[in-house]
Formats: sequence, structure tokens, C-alpha cells
Amino acid sequence: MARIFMKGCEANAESAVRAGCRFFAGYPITPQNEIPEYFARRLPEVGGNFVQGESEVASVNMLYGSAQTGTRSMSSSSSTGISLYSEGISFMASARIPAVVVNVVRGGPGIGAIQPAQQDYLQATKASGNGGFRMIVLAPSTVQECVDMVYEAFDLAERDDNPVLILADGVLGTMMEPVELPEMKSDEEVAALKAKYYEKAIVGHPITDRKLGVPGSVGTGQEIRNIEAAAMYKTWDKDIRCEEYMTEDAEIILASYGISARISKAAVKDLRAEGIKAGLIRPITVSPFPYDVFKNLDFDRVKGILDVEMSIPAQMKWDVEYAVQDRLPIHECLRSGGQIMTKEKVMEEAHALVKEVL
Amino acid sequence: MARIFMKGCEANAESAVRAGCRFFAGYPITPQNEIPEYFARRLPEVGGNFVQGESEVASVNMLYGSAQTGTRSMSSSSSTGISLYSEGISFMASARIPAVVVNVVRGGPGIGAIQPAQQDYLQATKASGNGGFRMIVLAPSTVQECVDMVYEAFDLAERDDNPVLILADGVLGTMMEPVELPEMKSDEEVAALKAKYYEKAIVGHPITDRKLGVPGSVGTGQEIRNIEAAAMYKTWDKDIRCEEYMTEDAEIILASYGISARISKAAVKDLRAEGIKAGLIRPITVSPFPYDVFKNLDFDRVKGILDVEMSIPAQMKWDVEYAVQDRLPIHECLRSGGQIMTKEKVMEEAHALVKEVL
Amino acid sequence: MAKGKVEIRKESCKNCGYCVKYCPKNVLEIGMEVNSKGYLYVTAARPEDCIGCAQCGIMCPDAAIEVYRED
Amino acid sequence: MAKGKVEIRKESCKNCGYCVKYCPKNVLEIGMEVNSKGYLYVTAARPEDCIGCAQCGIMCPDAAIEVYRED
Amino acid sequence: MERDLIAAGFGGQGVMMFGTLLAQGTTDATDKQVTYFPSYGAEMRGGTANCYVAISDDAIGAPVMDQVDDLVIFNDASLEKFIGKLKKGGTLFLNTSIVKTRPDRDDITIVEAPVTEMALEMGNAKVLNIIMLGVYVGYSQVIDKEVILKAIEHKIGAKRPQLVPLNNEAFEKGLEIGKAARK
Amino acid sequence: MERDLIAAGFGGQGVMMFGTLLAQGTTDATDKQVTYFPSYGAEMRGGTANCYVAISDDAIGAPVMDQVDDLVIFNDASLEKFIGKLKKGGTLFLNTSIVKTRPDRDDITIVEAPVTEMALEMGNAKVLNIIMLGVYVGYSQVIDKEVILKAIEHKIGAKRPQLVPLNNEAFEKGLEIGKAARK
Amino acid sequence: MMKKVYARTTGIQDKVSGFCPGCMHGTVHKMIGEVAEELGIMDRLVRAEGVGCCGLGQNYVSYDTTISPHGRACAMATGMKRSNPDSIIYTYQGDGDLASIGLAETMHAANRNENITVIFINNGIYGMTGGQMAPTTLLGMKSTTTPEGRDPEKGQGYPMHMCEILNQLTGPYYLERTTCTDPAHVRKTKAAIKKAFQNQIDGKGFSMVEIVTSCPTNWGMTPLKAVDFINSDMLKEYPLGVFRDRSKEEKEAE
Amino acid sequence: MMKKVYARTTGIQDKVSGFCPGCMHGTVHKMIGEVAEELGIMDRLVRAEGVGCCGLGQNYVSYDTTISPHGRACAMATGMKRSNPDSIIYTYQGDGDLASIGLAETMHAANRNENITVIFINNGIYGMTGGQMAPTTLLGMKSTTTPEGRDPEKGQGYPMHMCEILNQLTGPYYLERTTCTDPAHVRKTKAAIKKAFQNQIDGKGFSMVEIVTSCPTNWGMTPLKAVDFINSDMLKEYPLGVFRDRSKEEKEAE
Ligand SMILES: Cc1ncc(C[n+]2csc(CCOP(=O)(O)OP(=O)(O)O)c2C)c(N)n1
Ligand SMILES: Cc1ncc(C[n+]2csc(CCOP(=O)(O)OP(=O)(O)O)c2C)c(N)n1
Ligand code: SF4
Ligand code: SF4
Ligand code: SF4
Ligand code: SF4
Repeated sequence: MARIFMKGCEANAESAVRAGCRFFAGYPITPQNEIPEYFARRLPEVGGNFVQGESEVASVNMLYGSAQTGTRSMSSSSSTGISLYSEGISFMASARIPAVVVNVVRGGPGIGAIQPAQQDYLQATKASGNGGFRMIVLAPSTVQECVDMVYEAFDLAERDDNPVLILADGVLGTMMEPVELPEMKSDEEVAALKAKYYEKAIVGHPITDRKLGVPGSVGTGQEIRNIEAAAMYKTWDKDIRCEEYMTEDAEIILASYGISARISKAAVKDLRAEGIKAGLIRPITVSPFPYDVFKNLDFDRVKGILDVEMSIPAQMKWDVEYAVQDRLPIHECLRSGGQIMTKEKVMEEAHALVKEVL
Repeated sequence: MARIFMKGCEANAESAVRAGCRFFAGYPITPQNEIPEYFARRLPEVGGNFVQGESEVASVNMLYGSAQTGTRSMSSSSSTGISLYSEGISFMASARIPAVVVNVVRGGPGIGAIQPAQQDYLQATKASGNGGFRMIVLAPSTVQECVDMVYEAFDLAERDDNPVLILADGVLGTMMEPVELPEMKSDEEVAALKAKYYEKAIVGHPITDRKLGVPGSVGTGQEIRNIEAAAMYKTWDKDIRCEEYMTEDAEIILASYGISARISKAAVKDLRAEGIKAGLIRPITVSPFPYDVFKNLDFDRVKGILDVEMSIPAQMKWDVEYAVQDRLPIHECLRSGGQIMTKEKVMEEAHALVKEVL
Repeated sequence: MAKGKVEIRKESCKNCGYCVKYCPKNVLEIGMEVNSKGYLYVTAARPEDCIGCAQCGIMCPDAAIEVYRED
Repeated sequence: MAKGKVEIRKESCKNCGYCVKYCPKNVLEIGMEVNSKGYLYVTAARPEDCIGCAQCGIMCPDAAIEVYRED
Repeated sequence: MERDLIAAGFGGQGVMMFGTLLAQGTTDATDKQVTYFPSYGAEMRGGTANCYVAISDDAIGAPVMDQVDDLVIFNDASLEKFIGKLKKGGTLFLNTSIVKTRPDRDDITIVEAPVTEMALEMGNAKVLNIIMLGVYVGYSQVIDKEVILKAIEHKIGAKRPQLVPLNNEAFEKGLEIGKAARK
Repeated sequence: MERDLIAAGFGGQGVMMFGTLLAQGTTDATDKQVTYFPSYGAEMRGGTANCYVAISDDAIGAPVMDQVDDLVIFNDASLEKFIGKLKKGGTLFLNTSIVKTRPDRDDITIVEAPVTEMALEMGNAKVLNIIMLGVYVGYSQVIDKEVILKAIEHKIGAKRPQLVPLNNEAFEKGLEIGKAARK
Repeated sequence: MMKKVYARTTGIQDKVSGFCPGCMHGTVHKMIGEVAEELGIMDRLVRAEGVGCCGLGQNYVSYDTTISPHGRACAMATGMKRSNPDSIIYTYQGDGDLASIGLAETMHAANRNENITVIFINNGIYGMTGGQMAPTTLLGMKSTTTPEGRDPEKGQGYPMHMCEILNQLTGPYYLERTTCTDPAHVRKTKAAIKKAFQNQIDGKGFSMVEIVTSCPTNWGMTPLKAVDFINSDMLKEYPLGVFRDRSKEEKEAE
Repeated sequence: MMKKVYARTTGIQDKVSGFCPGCMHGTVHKMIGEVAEELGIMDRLVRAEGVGCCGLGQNYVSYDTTISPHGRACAMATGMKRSNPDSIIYTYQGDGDLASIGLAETMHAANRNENITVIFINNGIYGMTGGQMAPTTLLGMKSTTTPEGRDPEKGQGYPMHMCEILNQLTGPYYLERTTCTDPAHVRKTKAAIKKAFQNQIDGKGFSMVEIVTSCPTNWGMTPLKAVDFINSDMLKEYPLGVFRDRSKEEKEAE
């Protein structure tokens, strides 16, 4: 496969098109503008529809509408815009509608800063809206992973009848890297996907086969639906994905996801070069979270954890603590508000940890 | 003080007025309609302003606007409406604006059911919007507590320059109970509160003392602001509140908040009557969460925990697990989607737990 | 003989009175019996006067009335 | 002698050309020097022609021009 | 001691007023703890309406109960829905004007009253709930009759004082039936 | 081996094009790993613009670095902002037409070129970045000159083929300066 | 032999609706079904439902139905229609839904001339939540949030005229306001609904029928009194008529 | 002796603005300051800022300023004005902010006749995010989301005329559209802004001045070419004028 030098946002969008995505609705917001802009050019070429929503609230509901037809559908936004998606995402999760949403995170809270951040972790993994629903949340750390994860996300969404979130960040959105693109699904394949969804689609049946889209129910209905959803979430154990790098003999562990993990990995190499037995645990699915990888650490060998994220206060650290409990000191290596994590910063904090625990 | 028989929503609103609240903006949604309706009648009487926003998004931003003048300001909504508050709440937390928001939770996710639920726990405590900000979240379990907490919430909000959330539910919103109302702040006291806030207010200064409301910053500003906010959150340890009922010698612990806790308490009494050594831990502040109360349990004596909430999947259980770790079995006693927890259900699940662990 | 006929689904009737008011022949009346939803439902008090004009059916919000006419 | 005078804050000028175009006396010109933001800024090439009409000042989006006139 | 009650019927039968008068009256006239919880469907009219009232000397736990001491039923649908929630030995109050079925239980007491008919006889169909309240208080003796008369004054008198005598009369009528059933 | 670079200047000086041509060219012509990260202020114009390029034989870690091998500077503000990020022994490429100050460091090499003036002489102020790219490639020899010529063809030629010869010429001019500075 | 001249439409299920006595939501649901039968589109019909008493229709109608977040029906319908152009999509929305929280979604769908049909129930009040002020509430009308009557001097605003407002946009194809106060008006409303669906079938674009109806429950009136109130008060504020009909313009241009 | 006849207003700080060369955001910021000086309200002035290039003014103006979520400035200003009636509150919003995401907030504030002043910068495009289509983008105009030019046949909608739309509401007190293409128009714009603030001082209610401006950067034109484009194209779609002036009506009624 040929390498193509692409911007993260555009690679995301192209990959979605290749996966059969034929509908995108979204609203401009930095640093993800190139996603809608790419779809605006690209979707008409493949007979799909691009709509610039009048707002994020409108966009997420256009997504919700389109997804109910069985057309592979996607939207993207960033941080403050994703807050406006809360209600719509909650509706889709309640009505069990598959769709793919990308959050190219920027500095927050509030309008924050247009520069990259990882400040939406708890929102993404614990509560992207009211009602306690959950989503599979994938966290890429390279443009290639953006491409691969978006491509796969549609399958996961349809498997579970649930929205899937890609938790990217402004670095991944705006940086360029060589990528290999997945194969383009043919028109027939795209049509077949839609046909396969027909029984679950809310749109397009004769009255003899009437469907009702249900983001809520009266009586005991809602409880039953919540029980079903909870049971489905339990099946996600098998979907947990996690990269472990040089952890076999590690004495300190860097815990990090997404863009920070990539930087941490470079730091691990440098630490090893210095003779420090460092390793990296990178949750690839941040929801479901790979708690067991942390729980199963050899707590006699490992002496400390460095939580590396572009968020203040720390957020993923919470999940790490949940797993590790009081068994290890967990230090923080944080940047925030659009300040990008650097290898130098990670090295500095890692040295501080080493000094304390080794 | 005289007992007055009042509906939860109305008691909430009256208490706010007595605390000096002079602005309310909100949008109708069951089961909290009586809050805006009460304010619509009451605020004009005390020279305050009631605005029926055209939507939740408009309402939360009216709140944001009013709060920046130093006028005690409040809003309320329910579940799916609270999702639409996400962006506005995140802005207020970022700009460090004090305001009080009440969520009278109903069944979710999505539009859910108009009946009572506790389905918004993780959203309330972990991510009421983008950006990783936090709020103090108070969880009343009686109408009297609604009254007391709303009254106090304004002080907390102003102390921290941060929004405060009251996490109620549809039972508390619609039930009637006798309550004692707190004293009415005089016009002078209300004016003094506003005057005291003048230095922090964004609205109302001459250009020599110009103020800028900042829900975000460029350069390193946002990171600095996040560091300051994170430091402020750390001061909340002193604010943690938790009710412990018959825990001294308890062998099983019911963990529950809000309306479910009240029901659990009745169950504890009945269990004790049966000779079962049960106790109740009720987080009153669900954020910050009383982790230490759980961590400091005597794990030799206590044999199991029953997590009682009106949410499926369980949500507060997550916080309990975070504290208790693998040291005790944690069973679930859940209702959801508008089905109200009953003492009978709690007894049944408690018996099952007892059977297994005692 | 009547030129028309109304069939009333008594369970659907909610006693709004529209059909009674708009029947040009004064055929219908609110009856004295309650359906399972607790409404006193409409009956054709003077069926012989019905001309099958369907005004009642058109006005009924609850589709409680079907109308027949001499062919 | 000139009846008017312009004072130009060279750091504020962004070389949009509005003042040059709307000056009725053709007093102003884009100069050949760059300010610290990298813009070639405006200068009064023919100050003696200035009548102090303030058209340039009014048009300048960046409030880079203040205008004086003979009293 | 806690005494729990569910009242249930159609929307429009005054079920909620039944509950509020009882709860309001008890709050005003006693030191007891009281909770009142109303429950509606999404429909504004014609749906079901029911409410839960608890009266107790101590703090009240659940404002919504699975098992109650008293059940006040205004229509058949509600009987079917709620009969399972009546405790063994509990009392069922039935509006026999409307409710045609009878529960298949012999561990409860049934107090019957044709309150719809009685109300129609009194010339105002709306007071059926007040008659039933009389029946309930007369039979259960859970509170003094004055408590309710005051509550009527307070809640109904505030907006429509002209209706107070009629409601008092309705209440007394029910009270008689209730007392009679006690024997 | 990884080689990292920051290029920085005003918006409008073609800083981003400098970085993309380098990164795009390297991707197309080699097997190396490449990352390019652009960074802007909120303003559309007149703000600062800078970009980070990493070229490496292995997987690249941080696409944004605190310490780089090469620093390409187009104005004074950028020099002040970024000089601290240049590694000991690194190379600083300066647009001397604009940059008047000089850094207070003796642990680096400075390659100077008056690229704004040169571009003006060539009749198109916009090619200053391409000249600088020539200087950079000529001096660093990080890639073959053909790689950039192809990239110019590819990126600039696609939209404005008429500009390719001018850009090629600009690149060659820079290349000469760069090569000369090597000696 | 008697022939059925008025039949219950197959567009509604064999159920009793959840609407209050006399509520014209029922009337309109019935008509939509009748129109779908007459146009032969029943099996292509899809409803994007607003939130409110509108929502009580979800288990009453017999075709595909989906529930949008409050106010967002037009956005949802946009996504549905773009991805399933063969379906006939209509939104069904109350005044709170369409004109308050959903104002932007409604207007922008109209401005894009989305090929959808909008049925707008203007009953001057919030129904399901219990009688709060709507954008269409008449001046002086009491609601639970304007307990002394809507008063613009108190910052409570003025009645909003959606047909007139949408008519300021170039986008929409057809805009008409009707009512259901007597059989003649019901027939007119049905004709308007039919036209609105026909436009969609023909690919013409955005059609809205605004129907002035009653909410006897929250108006605190009997159904018949409420009809009188429509005639005496509502229609004064909301005059009936066709506000936009591009098909007419097209014909005239021919 | 020379007298200063055109001075830099104290309404802006001693800084260089972040706006692009020739961007009329700067012109308007300046005028607002001048008007505030002339009306003596500088120390009461408060700005509720929209998101967009508007926001670049936050550290440029010299009085109280607060940033609303994108599109919600009119809602925020409502809360501010209700709770601080003595402050003079204005919103400053672009076309994406006011007419796209914030359409409902803008219209409902107008409908309530909130006593605020709205300064609306109509430059036909999204500025800060890099040139996406705005509701006011002209037909045929290229943007990054309409790469082949805005085309209603592709469901991209039509230019929206906010003065005309708001004029359908009973609420607003004053609506005018102006431009800044030459000194005479700049003066007219300033007069309109002054009137809009005077109305607020007098408690009259909602005033909006829509100013047709350029975005040279995203239009891809030099500032001067962009001025020509306003005159040749924008003003054809957006005619200047007073659309509503209740003070005139009041005078006539006297
Ligand atoms: C986001 C959100 N806000 C509020 C509500 C509560 N709510 C349900 S229906 C309704 C309004 C109903 O009024 P209208 O749209 O006029 O319809 P009607 O009931 O009169 O038919 C509201 C506000 C909701 N479900 N979702
Ligand atoms: C909720 C939200 N959505 C999107 C954005 C991104 N955004 C910033 S400015 C802007 C639009 C700018 O356009 P306009 O309102 O026309 O103002 P201009 O920049 O042209 O002055 C957008 C969409 C945001 N900040 N918040
Ligand atoms: S119109 Fe229908 S619902 Fe109304 S009274 Fe007649 S049959 Fe009953
Ligand atoms: S108008 Fe102002 S910014 Fe433009 S060229 Fe003249 S002085 Fe410079
Ligand atoms: S509340 Fe009003 S709108 Fe809703 S069903 Fe009843 S009458 Fe109709
Ligand atoms: S991008 Fe456009 S609107 Fe924004 S400052 Fe530049 S010229 Fe002005």
C-alpha cells in the first residue's frame, strides 16, 4: 500500500468514506475544521450527503436522523461543541442507534483554547450525556491509528447498536503523517450494509413492519431497556485493548493514552537508554478501560506509576487509581489548556518518580 | 419555626428566594416544572427576575449572564435538559462564576421517562460538561434537606467561585412533606451580598477597573487557570459530608444517596429488627465523595456492601469500588427508568447479601 | 328509512361534544353510560335522522365514528 | 502651510490602504518600512496638503491615525 | 407507628386532592411526619392517577411503598394494578359506583361506598373524592375529623369559599359510612 | 536517527509551506517516518505561525518537541520565543532581511540568508520561504534536492503550475547559499 | 346497501389515543393518515416526532416513527431525508417544540428548503408539561409561568407568527395556516396537509402547515368553549391563509 | 494652534488589535468606543461577546467584557441586563454566531424586546474558523464547506436577512442595516450605533445594527477589493436601511 502524507483530520474523514460512511453533519470548530471541509468535498463524489448543521445541536440530531436509516453516518466536533452533543448522544445511546462521533479535543473547560488537549477524558469515558449510558471510546495515538479506528468504529457501532466515540486531540487532528489507507468499500458493499441493517432501521418500512425509535419509554419499558443496555456493556470485556511496551521487567510504569502515550513511549526509550527500567501501559480503548492490566502488575517489582496526560486536573489517573488502589505511588505528569506534552517534560517527571521510589 | 407542607420543587424555590436568589431562568421539563412556576410568581414579589428561557441552552446562558453581575442566580432542569446545560456549566466553571443549578433527575438516558430516577450520577459528579472541571454536588434525601442545601449552595458557590449542583430526583421534586423554611434575607442583606461580589463581578465597572470574563485563554493562560482550579478542588476535603447510620457494629453496609438512601435507612431499621447488623453510609456530598468513610471501614467486621441506587447500570457503585477495592463483595440493588426504589426491594437484596456473606 | 348510519367505537369516545354540535341533523347525544376510561360516551339518539354526511366523523378527534351512506 | 496634520501610530498600521484611498488630498502613501508585525506601514507623503478632514482617521480600522486641524 | 396508603383512579376523579387533604390536614393539626407522593402518566387527562401517603410518628423512609395498610380505589384498572400492594390484614376502600370487580383475596377487609352516585345525588360529581375521604377517616380513625374540615377550609376555601359547605357535607356523608363500616 | 526542526515567523511568511514541502517531499521520496505539526494563534493574519517537522528512521514519538536540531527563524519575535528550544550544537537558520537581533549563544551554528530581500529581487515576495528551504536543504543535506523539487511540483504545481519555475529557481538560489555555508 | 363513507384511517392503530378530550392533536393525526392513504404513501411514511403531547402519538400512528430531542425534529428529519430520499418524512411539532427550543432548527431546515413536511400544532401553550407560556401564547393569556397573563411589558414577549417569519426566508416552498374548528376548516386543513406531502413527493422542498388548535386542558376550557376561543381570539392573532406557495408562482411563471 | 479633530477613542486599549488588515471589525470597535464617549456611558458599558473574530476584541476594548458560548450572547445579555439594569449591555456577534447557532437566542431576545443593543457583523462568512459557509454567504460564493460555491440546489440554503426576519417580530424597537465602505457610510453606521445605545439608555428595548462588512482574509481579497465586493455584491443581497424604528412611529403617533 502506498503511503500518503495526510493531515489527521483528513485521514479520519477519508477513512470513514472508505468504511462506507455516506452521511456527515457537523459544525465548524477548531481544531477539527478539516473533517467537515474534507467531507464537503468528498461525499458528493461518492453519492453521500454532507450537511453543515446550523449548530452542534442540529448536527448531532441530523446524525441521529441519518443513522436511523442504516446509512453509515458520522459527525465530529471539539470539546465545547461535544458538550452540545450530550443530549443527542444520550438519545442515540438510549434508542440504541449506531453512529460514530469524533472529538478532536482542545483546551477546556469552557471555550478553553483552540490548541490540543486531552481534557475531556471523564466526559468521554464516564458521561457523555445524561442517563448513565456507556460507549466504546477509542483513543488513537497516531494518524494511522485514527484511520484504522474510524474504519473499525462503524462495525463496532453496528454490532452493539450503540454510538462509538473516537477520542482524538488537536495534535492528531492537525498534524500530518504518512498513512496507509484502508480499502474503499464498493457501492455494492455499502448498499449491502444498509440492507443488512434494514430490520433495525427506524426509517423505511411498510406499516405491516412498523418500527418505533425509542429513546425513552413509559411504564417499565425504560428499566427493561436499561437492563438490556447494561448487559450489552458487560460484553465489552473482550473489546478491551491496551498496548504494553517494555513492561515485562519494568520498575516504573508510564500510564498514558492517545498523543501523550506516543510521547511517553519515546521517553521510555530514552529512560531505558539511561538504564532506567521504564515501561508504558497505553489504554487503546479508554472505555472499556483495561483495569486488569494494571491490577495484574507485579507490585513487588513495579515501584511507581507516572500518569501522563494533557489534562489538569488529571483524569485518566482516576481509572488507574481505581485499578491500582493504594498499592503504588502514582505521580502526575500533566500539561493542560493547549500546552502540548513534550518528551522533556515526561523525562523530568519520570526522573523525579525514579528518585522517589527506586 | 412553623412546619409548612410543601412540594419539594416549591420548597427548593422558596428557599432560594430566602437565600437571596433574585434571578432564575429555566425551561419547562417534568418533574421540575413547579420550580420555574414558583419563581414566576414569587420573584416579582421580591424585585427579582424570572425569565422563561426559550430553551435550556438559552436558560443556562441567562444564568451565566446574571451570575456575572453578582446577583444570586439559579436555574433548574431535569436530565435531558441538564445535558443541554453542559456547555454553559462548563463555561461557568471555566470562568469561575458562582451559580446554583438543580437537577431533578428523571429516567434516562435520552428522553427516558418523566418518572423519578438517579440516573445522572456520573454526569453530575464526574463530567457535567467538557474540560474536566468539577463541582460540589449535594444530594438531598428529604424535602427539608432540599431546602437547607439550596440555601447553603449559594454560599458555597460564592466561596469557591464555582457553580454548585443540587442532585435531586423526581420523588423529591414532586413529593410533599412538612418543612421548616430558613429565614428570609432582607433587601439590605441581599444588596450587601451583591456589593461584596463587586470586585469579582464581570459586569458593572468603570474602565479604570475593567473586568474580563474568561471561560478560556490563549497562550499559557488556560493552563494556569486549570492549575488554580485544580488547587481549589483540593480544598474540598473539608466539605465532604456523609451520614453514617448504625455503622458502628454493622456487618453489612448499605451504600446509598438521595432518595434511595432514605429508603435504605428504613430498611436498615427493619433489618436490625430482624437481628441483622446492617448499617447505612449515605454520601451527602456526592462530589467530593466520602471515599475515606468507606476506606476506613473495619474490613474484618464488615462482610459486604449493598449499593442501592435508582440507576441501571449502577453508577455510585463505581465510587464505592474505588474506595473499597476488592476488599469486600459489593452487591447491587437497582431500579431504573422511573421505577422507584422500595423498602421491600432493598430488604430482598439485603437478605440475599446476608445469605451470601454472613 | 335513514339514509345514513354511524358506528361509534365507544371505547374511543372522550365526550368532547364536537360530533353532537356539528351533526346537522341532531342525531347524536352524549349518553349516560361510562366507558372503561371513565368517559360518558356518545350515542346515536336519533339514528333515523342520519343522512350520512360524515360531519361527525370528520370532527371526531379520536376517530370514534365511522359513517355509512345509502349507495 | 498645511491646515491639518495626521499622526500615525506605525505599530498599529496593517497596510490595508483605506486611508490612502479615501484621503481626498492624496496625502498618504504606503511606505517602504516594515513595523514589528511585518507590515509596510502608511506615512504622510505629502503632509503639507493635509486639510485635517479626518477621512483617513474615520476609515482606519485599527485606529492608527489621529488628526489635527487648524483651530 | 407508620400508616401507609395508596389512592388510585382515573385522572379527574380527584385522587390527588384526596391525598393532599389528608396529608395537609395531618401536617397542620399534628406533630406527625407526613409524606405525599403523586404519580401521573404522561397524558394530561384520562390516564391513571395515584398517590401515596405515609403518616408516621417517626421519620418516614420510603415515600413510595410496595406494601401499604390502606388502599383506596376509584376504578377497576387501579384495583387490578394495586391490589397486590395491600398488606395482609389491610383495608380496601372501594368506589362501588365504578368498580365492578372484586379482588380474589380473603385476608383483607373491604369497605364499600358508591361515592360517584352519592356525589351525583349531591348535585356535584366532583365531590366523590371528598365523600371517600370521609369514608376513609371514619373507618380508619387515623386522624380527627376536624383535621380534614380544617384542611378543606384551607385548600378549597382559599380559592372557592362557596364550595366549602358542599365539601363539608360530602365529607360528613362519607364519615357516616366509614364509621358504620367499623362496626 | 531522528532530526527535528522548528520553523517560525509571522503568519503570511510561508512558514507552514516551508514545513509541508519538507515533510511531504520526504514522505514521497523516502521510507522515513515524518511528522509535521502546524501551530497558529487565534488570529487569521498577523499572528505568529510556526511548525514542527520530525524526520526519522524509526517511529516518531513527540510531534512537538522542546529541543530541536534545527531552528528556522523568519522574524525577531520568533527568535526570542524559540531560541531556547535549539539544542546545543544545533543550527539556526536566519532570515537576516527581517531578523535584526542575534542570539546570545555560542554553542550553535548560525546560517544567515537575506531571503526577504532576495525574494523581492526575484519579483515575488512570497517565495522567501522557498529560498529558505533551499538554504536549509543545502546546508543540512537532510534530503536530496530532487525530493523538494518534486514536492514543489506536487504541491504548488497542482494549483498554480505557472509558479513552479519561479519556485524552483528560488529553491536553487537558497540551495547555493546553504551549500556555501557548509564549507 | 350502505357504503362506508367515512372510515377510520389505517394510519392509526386500533387503540385509544392518549390525547385529552377534544384535543385536535387527534384530529390532525387522523388526517395525516387519510392523506397518506389517498396519496398511496402510507408504506413510505416516516414521522419525526417532536416532544410534547405530540409524543403521545408515537404508539397511536401505524407507520415508522422516531422521537427527536425536544425541538430538533427538523434537524433529525434532515438527516433522515438526506439518507433515505425515498421515504416521506414529516415532523410533527408543537409550538414549544417548533418555535421556542427548536426555532433555529426549524428555520434553518426551511432555509435549506429541505424536502420534508412540517406539521405544526399551534395551540398557544405548552401542553404536556402543564400549561407554561409558549411563544404563541396570546397577550393577556394566563399560563403557569405567566400567572397574571402574558405581558410584553414584563419581558414575556409577543406571540410569534411562524408562517410569517418563515415567509421571510427564500427557502420554503409552501407555508399555510389552517384550523380545525368546524368540518369545513378540517377539510381545508386536510387539503393543506395533502399539498404539503404532494410537494415532498414531487421533490419540491420544505412545506409547513401550521394548524391553530386548542388545548382544552391547559386553557381550562371545555372542548367546545375552546373551539369558540380559537374563533374569537386565536384566529385574530393568527390569521389563516396561504403565505407561500411556489407551485402557484411556478404556474404563473409558465 | 492645531486642535485634535479625530482622536483614538478611550474605548480601546493602547494595543494593536488582532484583526486582519482591513477588517472592519476594527472599524466597528472604534465606533462603539466613540459612541460610548459621546453618550457618556463608557463606565457603564458591558460587552457580551460572541465567539469568532469578534472575540479578538476581548483584550482590545477597555470596558467590562464577557465571553458567551458561541451564539448565546443575546441570552447572556438578557441575564446581565435583567440583573444589572443600570449597565449598558451590548452583544457583538458575527453572522455564524448570531444567525446560525444563535438564531433562536437572537430572535427570542428580540421578541422579548430585551433592553439590549446588538451589534451584528455580517461579513458573509465564518471568519475565525477559516472561511466556512455562513447563513449570510452569497449564492455562488465559495467557502471551505461549499467549495463549488453556495448552491441552494445542493441543500446549502439561501442568504438569510436578519433585519428583515427580526422585523417580523413585534418585539424589537430598532433595526437598521449599514455598512462601512466609505467615510459617509462609516458615519451613518456610527449614527445607527449611537441610536441603538440611546434606545437602551431610554429603556426602549431591543436594537440591532447589522453592519455589512468584509472578511478580506477568507474572501481571499485585498482589503480594497473586498470593499468593492461589498458595494458590487453584498449590498445587492443586503440592502441598507432602517427596517424598524419605533421612535419614529412614536413621534408620528404624537
Ligand atoms: C430538552 C427538553 N426540554 C424540555 C422537555 C420537557 N418538555 C416536554 S414536552 C414540552 C413542551 C410541550 O409543548 P409543545 O411543544 O407546545 O407541545 P404540546 O404539548 O403543546 O403539544 C417540554 C418543554 C424535554 N422533554 N426535553
Ligand atoms: C459551540 C461552539 N461551536 C463552534 C465553535 C467554533 N467557532 C469559533 S468562531 C466560529 C464562527 C465564526 O464565525 P462568525 O460568527 O461569522 O464570526 P467571524 O469570525 O466571521 O467574525 C466558530 C464556529 C465554538 N467556539 N463553539
Ligand atoms: S367527536 Fe368523537 S370523541 Fe368527541 S364526543 Fe363525538 S364521538 Fe366522542
Ligand atoms: S487605514 Fe489604518 S491600517 Fe489601513 S493603511 Fe491606513 S493607517 Fe494603516
Ligand atoms: S394537554 Fe392539551 S395538547 Fe396535550 S393532549 Fe391535552 S388538550 Fe391536547
Ligand atoms: S478572518 Fe476575516 S473577520 Fe476575522 S479578523 Fe480577519 S478579516 Fe476580520
